[in-house]
Amino acid sequence: MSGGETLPLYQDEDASRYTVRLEVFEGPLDLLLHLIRKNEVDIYDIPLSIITREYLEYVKLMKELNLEIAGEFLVMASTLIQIKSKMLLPAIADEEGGEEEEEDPRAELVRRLLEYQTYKEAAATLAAGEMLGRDTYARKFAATELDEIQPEEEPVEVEMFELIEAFRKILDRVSEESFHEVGAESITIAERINDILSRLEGKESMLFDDLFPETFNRDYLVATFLAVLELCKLKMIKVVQANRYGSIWIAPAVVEEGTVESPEGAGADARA
Amino acid sequence: MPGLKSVVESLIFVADSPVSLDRLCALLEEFDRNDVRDALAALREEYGGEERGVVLAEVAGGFQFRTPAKNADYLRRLTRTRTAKFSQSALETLAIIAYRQPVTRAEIEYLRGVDSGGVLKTLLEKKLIKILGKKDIPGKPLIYGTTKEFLELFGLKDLKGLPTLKEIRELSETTRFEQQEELPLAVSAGADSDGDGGD
Amino acid sequence: MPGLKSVVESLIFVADSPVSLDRLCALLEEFDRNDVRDALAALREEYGGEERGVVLAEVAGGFQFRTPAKNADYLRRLTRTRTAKFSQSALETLAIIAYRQPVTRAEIEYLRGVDSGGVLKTLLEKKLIKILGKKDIPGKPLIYGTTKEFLELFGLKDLKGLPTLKEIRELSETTRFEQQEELPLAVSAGADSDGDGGD
Repeated sequence: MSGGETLPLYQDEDASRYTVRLEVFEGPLDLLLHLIRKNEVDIYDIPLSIITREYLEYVKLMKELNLEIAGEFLVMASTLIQIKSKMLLPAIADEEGGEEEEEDPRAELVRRLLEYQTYKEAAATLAAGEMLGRDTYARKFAATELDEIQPEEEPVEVEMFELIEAFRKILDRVSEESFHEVGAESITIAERINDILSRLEGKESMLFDDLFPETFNRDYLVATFLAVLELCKLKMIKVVQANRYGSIWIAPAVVEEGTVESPEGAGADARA
Repeated sequence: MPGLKSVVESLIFVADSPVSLDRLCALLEEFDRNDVRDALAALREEYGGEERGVVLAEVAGGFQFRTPAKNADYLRRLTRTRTAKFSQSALETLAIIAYRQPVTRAEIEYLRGVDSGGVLKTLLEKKLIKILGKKDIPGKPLIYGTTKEFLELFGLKDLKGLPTLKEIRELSETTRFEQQEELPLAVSAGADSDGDGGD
Repeated sequence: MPGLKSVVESLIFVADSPVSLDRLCALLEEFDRNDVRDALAALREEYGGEERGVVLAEVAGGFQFRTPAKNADYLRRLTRTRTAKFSQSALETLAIIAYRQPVTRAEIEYLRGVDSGGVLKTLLEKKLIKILGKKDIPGKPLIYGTTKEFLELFGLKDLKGLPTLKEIRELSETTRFEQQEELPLAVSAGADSDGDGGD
């Protein structure tokens, strides 16, 4: 029925409409604010169902358009899904005897959105004011009157940033070996794809949240999310929801022969 | 001997950044501070007319001659004057730093929700922000603040001159959310066609 | 709409070289040449007073605001305290010494790849670096380090306040996100923030 709804697909007209907008978003918070405004919903009472779905649509669209997705968008996607799941939990909390006033799972997000909105507006106010070089001009060249006068003293003026930039440039030239990044590439999407598929093997479905262990880092989260998107795109899994406020489940999809492209080796063994 | 007002006018005109009263007094030590102040006041009056093409602005803690905004369209015709352009991310970051300084990169990124390293670097290069030092918390992160150039760019006298932040409607405690423990299904059902009674 | 005189005043003020009547007329094509000439004449009158600190001079076939010669002595005081900018080579050398001290001239030159004798001398004169002693290796080269003045210049309590290499690295990392094209201000300011009258 309608309850078990997979993420909708997109028409081309939508794509061209969205791409223009995508450039405007400064990040996940900006996108969320846009969705809240677009749907004319109360920011203090965000209907997560709608907003999460539309948010994921954008992210998926970005991916389908082969736009690079900043990790932050994916982190937020998972956050939204987690909040959504948490909102189902009060019943369980009550069992443990807690009449404590549990904070609304959305509270933190709402605070961030409000704060972001405040600064976004402040930025707009600043930009709308009189800006030097745009609305007002000062003389930005040395007065000819002073040309022939040699300064007698030279107090120096320099910022820390200039000093460290100078140093960085030297380091760039001289020794690359010493300042290497610690391997951030430890988790690959391919690994996560294989992991998800093997965990789904022989099962009808599993909870989306169960893809994430108790402790996970950002890279893990991002890779996992991208893996799920990739699997959706390849029609190898289905993302379903039991009801509108229900948990999100992933389930193996029936693959039609010949319609699937291999995700560069990663899914190759899993396809069989 | 030239009059004080004339000298002050010349000094402000020639200086390459706003000149404060203190600086004027230091440069003109043979004059009384009150007289310098009076000269400034007289100049402000003189350059304050509606029809002036040059005005005496008070910015970044000092005084500077500038053109009035209403003439901007004509000045853009001068080829050399480039219009200042700011990306939205630069403006947002700048606003956060201006209002929250001293602020760390992590704080900025929490508020913006995105990595802000590149923007910070650009703003540092443009001298609109500077490194103020390190915060005395574990990890000793760098802290950032705005510069005099920032004030000059936005024509602000000082940081107190920043437009007041639109007040955030306070999340009215838990009561607000308690009332909504049972989420109104109507909202989502209405927006999404056929609702099915899940539970 | 601003008056012609005001616009002419602004243009001459902002232009970085003398502006001729022809140039003015070309910039202000919607105005009559005679009117532009009249505006100029009125400005010359206004800026012609004995007691003005800024005068409208006719030089090199054009008009330019200048300070009167009689104020030159005072203006010299301004330049005397003009702040010197650091050369890139001075900054590089200073940075190497700050981060690698105690360091010899040979080591500095190895890192910079160029002779650094002149820069070292300048930095020593400015008291930003000092000779710490001699290194106990063949040839006994001098070793350099930074001074108290160096810390003061950068507002540092001690050398531990210098940003770490990791922090320097982080600052120069840019993400895709920040590299996006700059948005025209109109779009970023208006497009997304005020579509509807927000609740």
